[in-house]
Amino acid sequence: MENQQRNFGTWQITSIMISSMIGVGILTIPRTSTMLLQQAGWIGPISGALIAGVAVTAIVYLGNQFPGLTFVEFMPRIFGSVIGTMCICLFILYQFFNAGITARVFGEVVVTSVLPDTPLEVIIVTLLLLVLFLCCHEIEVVARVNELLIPFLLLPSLLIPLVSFMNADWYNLLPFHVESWTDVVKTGLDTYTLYTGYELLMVYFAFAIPGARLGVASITGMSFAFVVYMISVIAGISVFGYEELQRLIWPTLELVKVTQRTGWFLERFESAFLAIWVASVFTTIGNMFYATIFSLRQWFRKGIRFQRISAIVMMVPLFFFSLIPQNIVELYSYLKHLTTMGYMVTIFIPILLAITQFMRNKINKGRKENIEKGGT
Amino acid sequence: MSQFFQAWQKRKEALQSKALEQYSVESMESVSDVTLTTNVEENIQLIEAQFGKCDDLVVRRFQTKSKAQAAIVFIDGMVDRNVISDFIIRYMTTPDITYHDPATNELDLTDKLRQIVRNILSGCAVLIIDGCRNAYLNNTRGWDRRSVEEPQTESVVRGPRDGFCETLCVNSALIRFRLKDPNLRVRHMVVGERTQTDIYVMYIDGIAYPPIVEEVIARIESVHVDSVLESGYIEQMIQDRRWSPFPQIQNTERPDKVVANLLEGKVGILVDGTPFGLIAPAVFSQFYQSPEDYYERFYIATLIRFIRIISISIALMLPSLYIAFSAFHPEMIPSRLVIAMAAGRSTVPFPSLVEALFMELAIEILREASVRLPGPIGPTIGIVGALVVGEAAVTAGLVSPVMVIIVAVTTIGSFASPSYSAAIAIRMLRFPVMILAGMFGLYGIMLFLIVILIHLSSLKSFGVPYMSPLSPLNLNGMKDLFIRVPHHLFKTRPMMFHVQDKIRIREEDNPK
Amino acid sequence: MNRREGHGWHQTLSMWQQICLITSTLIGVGVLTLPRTTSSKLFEAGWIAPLIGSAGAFVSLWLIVKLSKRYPGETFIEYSHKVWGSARRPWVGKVFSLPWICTYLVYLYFSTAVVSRVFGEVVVTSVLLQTPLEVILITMFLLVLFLCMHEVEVVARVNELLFPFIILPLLFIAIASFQKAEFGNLLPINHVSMRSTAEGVYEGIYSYSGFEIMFVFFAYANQNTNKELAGFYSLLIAALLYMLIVVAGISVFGYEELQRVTWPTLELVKSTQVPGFILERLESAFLAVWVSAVFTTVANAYYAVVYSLRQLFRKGIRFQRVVAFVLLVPLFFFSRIPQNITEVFKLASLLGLSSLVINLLFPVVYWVAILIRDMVTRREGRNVDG
Amino acid sequence: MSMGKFLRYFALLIVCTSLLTGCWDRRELEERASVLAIAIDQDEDDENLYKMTVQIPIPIKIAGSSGKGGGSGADAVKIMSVTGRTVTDAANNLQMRLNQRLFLGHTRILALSEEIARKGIQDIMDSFRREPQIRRLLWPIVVRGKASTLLEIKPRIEPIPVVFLMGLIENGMKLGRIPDQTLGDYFNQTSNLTMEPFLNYVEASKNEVSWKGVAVFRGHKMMGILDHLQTWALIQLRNEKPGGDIVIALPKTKNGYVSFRPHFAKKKVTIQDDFSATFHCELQGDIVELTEDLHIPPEQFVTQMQALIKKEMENRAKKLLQQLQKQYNSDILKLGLTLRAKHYHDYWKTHDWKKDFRDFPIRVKYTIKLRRLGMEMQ
Repeated sequence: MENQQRNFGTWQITSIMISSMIGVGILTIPRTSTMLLQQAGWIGPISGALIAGVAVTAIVYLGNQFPGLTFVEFMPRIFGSVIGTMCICLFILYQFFNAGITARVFGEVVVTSVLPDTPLEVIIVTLLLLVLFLCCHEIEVVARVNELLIPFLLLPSLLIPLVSFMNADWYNLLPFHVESWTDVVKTGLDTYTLYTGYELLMVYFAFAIPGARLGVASITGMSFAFVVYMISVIAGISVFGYEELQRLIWPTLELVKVTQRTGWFLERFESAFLAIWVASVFTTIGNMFYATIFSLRQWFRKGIRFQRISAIVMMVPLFFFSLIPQNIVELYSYLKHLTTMGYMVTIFIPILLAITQFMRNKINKGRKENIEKGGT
Repeated sequence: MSQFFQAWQKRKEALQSKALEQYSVESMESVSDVTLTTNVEENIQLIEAQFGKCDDLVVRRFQTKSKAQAAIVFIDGMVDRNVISDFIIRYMTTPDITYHDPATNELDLTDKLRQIVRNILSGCAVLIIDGCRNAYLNNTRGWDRRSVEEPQTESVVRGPRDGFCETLCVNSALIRFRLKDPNLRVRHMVVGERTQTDIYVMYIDGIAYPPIVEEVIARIESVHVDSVLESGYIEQMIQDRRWSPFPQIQNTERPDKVVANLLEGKVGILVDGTPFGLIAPAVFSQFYQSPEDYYERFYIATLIRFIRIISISIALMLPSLYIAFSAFHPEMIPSRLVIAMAAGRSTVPFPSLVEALFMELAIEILREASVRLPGPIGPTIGIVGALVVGEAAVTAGLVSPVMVIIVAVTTIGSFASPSYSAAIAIRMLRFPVMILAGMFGLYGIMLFLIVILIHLSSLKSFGVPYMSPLSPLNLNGMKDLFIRVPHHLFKTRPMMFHVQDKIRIREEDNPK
Repeated sequence: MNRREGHGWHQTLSMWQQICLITSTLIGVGVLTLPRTTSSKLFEAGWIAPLIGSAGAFVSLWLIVKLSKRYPGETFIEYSHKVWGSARRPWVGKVFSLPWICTYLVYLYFSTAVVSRVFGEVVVTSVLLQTPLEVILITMFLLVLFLCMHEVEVVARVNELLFPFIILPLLFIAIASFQKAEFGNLLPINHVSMRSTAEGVYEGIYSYSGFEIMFVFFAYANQNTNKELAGFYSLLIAALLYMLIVVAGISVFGYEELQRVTWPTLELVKSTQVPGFILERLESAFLAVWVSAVFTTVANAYYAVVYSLRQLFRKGIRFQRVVAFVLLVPLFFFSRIPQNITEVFKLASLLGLSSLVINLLFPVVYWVAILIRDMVTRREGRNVDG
Repeated sequence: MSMGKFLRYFALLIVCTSLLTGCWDRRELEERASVLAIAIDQDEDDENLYKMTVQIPIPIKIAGSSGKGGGSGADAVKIMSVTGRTVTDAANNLQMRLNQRLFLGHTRILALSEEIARKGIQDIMDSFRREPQIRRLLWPIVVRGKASTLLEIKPRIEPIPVVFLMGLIENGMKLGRIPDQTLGDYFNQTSNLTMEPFLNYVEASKNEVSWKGVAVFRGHKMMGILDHLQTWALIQLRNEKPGGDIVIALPKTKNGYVSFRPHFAKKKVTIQDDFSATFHCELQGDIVELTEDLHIPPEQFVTQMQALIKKEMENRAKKLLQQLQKQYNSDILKLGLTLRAKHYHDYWKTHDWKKDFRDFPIRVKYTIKLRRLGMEMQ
């Protein structure tokens, strides 16, 4: 295997994290977080962030413990080869399905709102071809692409809610009280899916420059995503009110629609927003699929050619998988199943890994101390 | 009919060549082939007799260190006076200098009068010393020459900025400067009985195909004409088909282009007194290829080539297509457009053929006029003329608005060809196509295209088919025909010129 | 005037040039009617005809190639008297070869007349309605005359250059018309008898003749090229193109409608519209481009005639030019003999029959003659030895 | 080699051609009276005469031409009517009234009155078959009442009525609501032994024209019409075009409706061994309207709606088949083509499709794939 250089800077790690997290989820988050919590829906992102935070901490810990190793490499070391292999399989499958679903959701958005007569397949295929093109390159290219696309991602996602505050009715956010805390937890578990994508760091941390501050990078990344989600939810609630939000299929897109300013050249920005949003969706899918392919490559210890061929080969099932849900309702039920699988992959496994590793360290240290003691 | 034509032509040519022979005999005979005597004054008289009463012939008499009578003869303005006074006269007169010969960089001795006269005419100073039978021929050439400037007709955005000037030795130096190859051969020839014009035939030994080189030299040798004022004389005398509208020898102002072509196995011809060099053999691709294609990256170069090809086709065919569509096949134009076009044409009193001819003629006149007009006014008049005439013609109902667009696009299209003389051929052929389109519509256009195609495929330039590498098909040459492949793929030279050393990039020299 | 050609060698025909020559001679006016003629007897399965026809043509072409390989660098005219004559009495060969050569030349001569007449009819009935037929014929002949002024290598190069103009429009039509295709029209394929298959192939035979010019042109083929392969490729290209056109015609129109249209391929152009293209109704453009295909067919055949005459009389290029000019006058009148379109088509199918005779009979008879000669000489040789 | 060859023979070419005084077919744009549309009616007075009406644009009146402005768009076209025994006869009579030569290369619409269509139009179509100027892509249309009314509309959106009409049909075609029935298709379908033709059917009022469905033919004779709902079912089953929105009353509600917009249609025809045909048609589309909230979970909503639409479409198809088979006995579904293609020996040879189509058992099965619900969550 070629020697991968470890050259991801802190900011590159941050941008990979941000762009993997912010994807199609932002289009629905005002609705999902207000479903149970109603006007206090903005608590959703907070509780989601808390849940995700635990897992991120675990991943950062692992990253520090195994510098220069991806999870494909360190998993067997912790769990042993049998369970490790199972976990790797699970991880790869999850990323794979997630990429397919994300592509499909984006296709749905485009077809519903902007290009109603274009076949869905065409949109998905073009998006996947873009991803394929990315997958033909080395991993450092992924980092650079993410870094360059960050402004395309942050600007609209911050600008749109902020501009729409003009139409905000702040009373929609009141009264400030929480009905039941179980709802908070439930919403947290729902909104936490918006933060998924951080698990990719288990792959990408391995390429951080020695001495890069992983903790800082992940905290920055988390907080960026958190701020974006928070603002979107607040904007959604304050502009529409939570009752109306329940009826909107893509609330954030609707936010764009109500944002109209006189004196601008253009009106109705949703097409432009979606066009720019391609960048964000592309990075999300691209990172996921790249992680899938790259993990495979590492697993089989092959070179870049293997990666290219397998990217092409995997693209085909991915495309058909993304077409499986018959309609939008089914799509959301699939998404829900995937989330369940996500708990396993993105929370359970990292935490378990970290704990095991921690324990091992403890034991090792203890043993070492014992040996030292024994020596004296 | 054809018999008659041929007989007529033959007689005409015979007459011409006889006249030419006479000329050459006269000018050769006029300088009597005598040798010099040992007497200075006699010799001076001999020389002066050759020139007749010629006021720019300077004869400076002086005494050498050894007290011998001497004279120096030269033509005013063609020599470097400093060289004569400092290095000939001072060297010969100052007793301190022990050196006996003039200190010029090129020195020759002769007693042949004819040679002396020829050398005087080409800027030498001839030193005659009493008692010496031989005269010194000193190279003191040094007239005012134009400095090397940017070429006017073939400017590029990226690429060297120097172009040929009127002086042969400078031009050949410009080539040598780029091509430091000892195998570069330069053959000197003199053509023109009266002008005695120097010509360099250049080729790279070991690349150029010897029969082609020999053919070029043989053809130049067979040129008997009294004067060669520009390389166009040579070009038209030695090309394969003198009646063809297509240039079969390429001309250029750019030394880099000459060098590139020499490296492809072609032969360069430089003529004294003109900044235009010739390249033979030439093929059709000269119409749209520019040296810049090789300097820019190949995507851009290829794209630009396609644009040039399109613009050449536009320049050739657009007006005739307009005529064909509007007068013969209006069903081909979309219905909505045809109504608008009919509306535009409803006031025009002429058929579209006349309309097109009229506008094309107007544009040609404008173009010719703007070339003649003094520098800064030229373009202005061109633009004003085009705008005002076009607008006025439409308003007056003389031409339809579509026609104005067509003429404008055609004119611009004809300028996109990097070779001026090739573009002229296209401009010229446009008119017969228009006439045929006016007779038969698209059928007529196709008839004429086939005629041109037959003619093109019958053309050969020094044995190389004009349409190669397209016909005969040569896949190796296709790399540089429409697309320009990246340089690293030009592993061999184009085969159609029968190059000797085929390899351009040696694999073993380029470790990966 | 007497300028040397430079280091001019006469270039021999490359393989690609041979392919271009054969293919562009094959593809001519026949294509315009091919979907109708082939489907008249074969109905839905009309597209089989070009395949079978070309396979038959290949057998004949293969024999021609073998002939030319036996007498390398010699044309039909040159080797004929060697085939028929004996070494002792050369006049025998000359006399006996004359009928064969004459038949061949007369056939080619008339085929040029008919092809140009058919093309004239197409142009006059569909695009240039007011223009007299004579004008179309004359312009076409003048073009041919102009080509006949040149040497053989120019003919090859012209064919090479015009090749894309012949292939591309056909491909374009076939592909563009598939958007209107109803593939159900192509089925069923298995309900015609062998007899009607043969008839169907015969109906379109006119479209696969033309390669007989290679009796002459193979003499100039580069000796290092594989002539059989050139013949195979060119017939393959032609067969595939024909098949494509027939398939397009049948699938767009259905065989019933095909029987009713005079120029089905032209109607194909008419019934397709290229979305997003500036121009509509491309049939005039198609016919204009098609001039080149017809031109190559007519010119190659006529050139073969003129060139053969030049060889027969052992004269130079000047003779060829004069003959080309002189022969055009009767050609013009011959092409005007058919009084109406039905007669033209009748004549065309007659020509198809004679092409069948020429293409199959000539090579076979020649080979039989050669084999007999060989046997005789071998026996004589043995006798001498004995 | 002779030098002057090129010039000499080129000169010869030019001289000869110009001596032959060329330009027979040269006729400038403004010298052609471009007929944009032709309407053919029965003459009111004489049963045996046809009345032909043509629409010719007046270029100088077209707005935007040479910047002069078109004035009122109302008289941008000239409409002329003539009578004649045949179409060519009428065209002859028309030529006598025109200063320029008639040019049919731009004829886009051929309007036929219903009266004529019912009598049979074989004689009319013959001249259109022979004339090379006529495009195969022009649209023949059957008009309710007088065909000339179609040319006399004043749509105001476009200065030239035919351009408006073309836009109407083209747009309908693109949306997949109006079948693209060109003259060439009509020719093919009349020649073809397995199918029957149909043409678009419109109704023109004073200023407007509206598409009403298609006129079904048997041979060259019009048998009757299909309304727009049936036509949409027809083009779903025949052309795989989606047709228009489907509005269905919601069961168990007072006045609730649901609207379904098909985006893509796919069909497959299978012939069973007992010689009955089944059309499988798959429609993909979105819910675009739901006037009354059903208060059921989305999954259930989707399945319910799919079943509802399926039932509705199958009903419509059944009605369509009923009409085509029993009433008109005209196979415009291209079913005969499939039969001939796939069952030539065992069915086609032994049956006379023109008669047997009436009783051929045909079933239609729809599959509805509801994809999206619009910007609303439900």
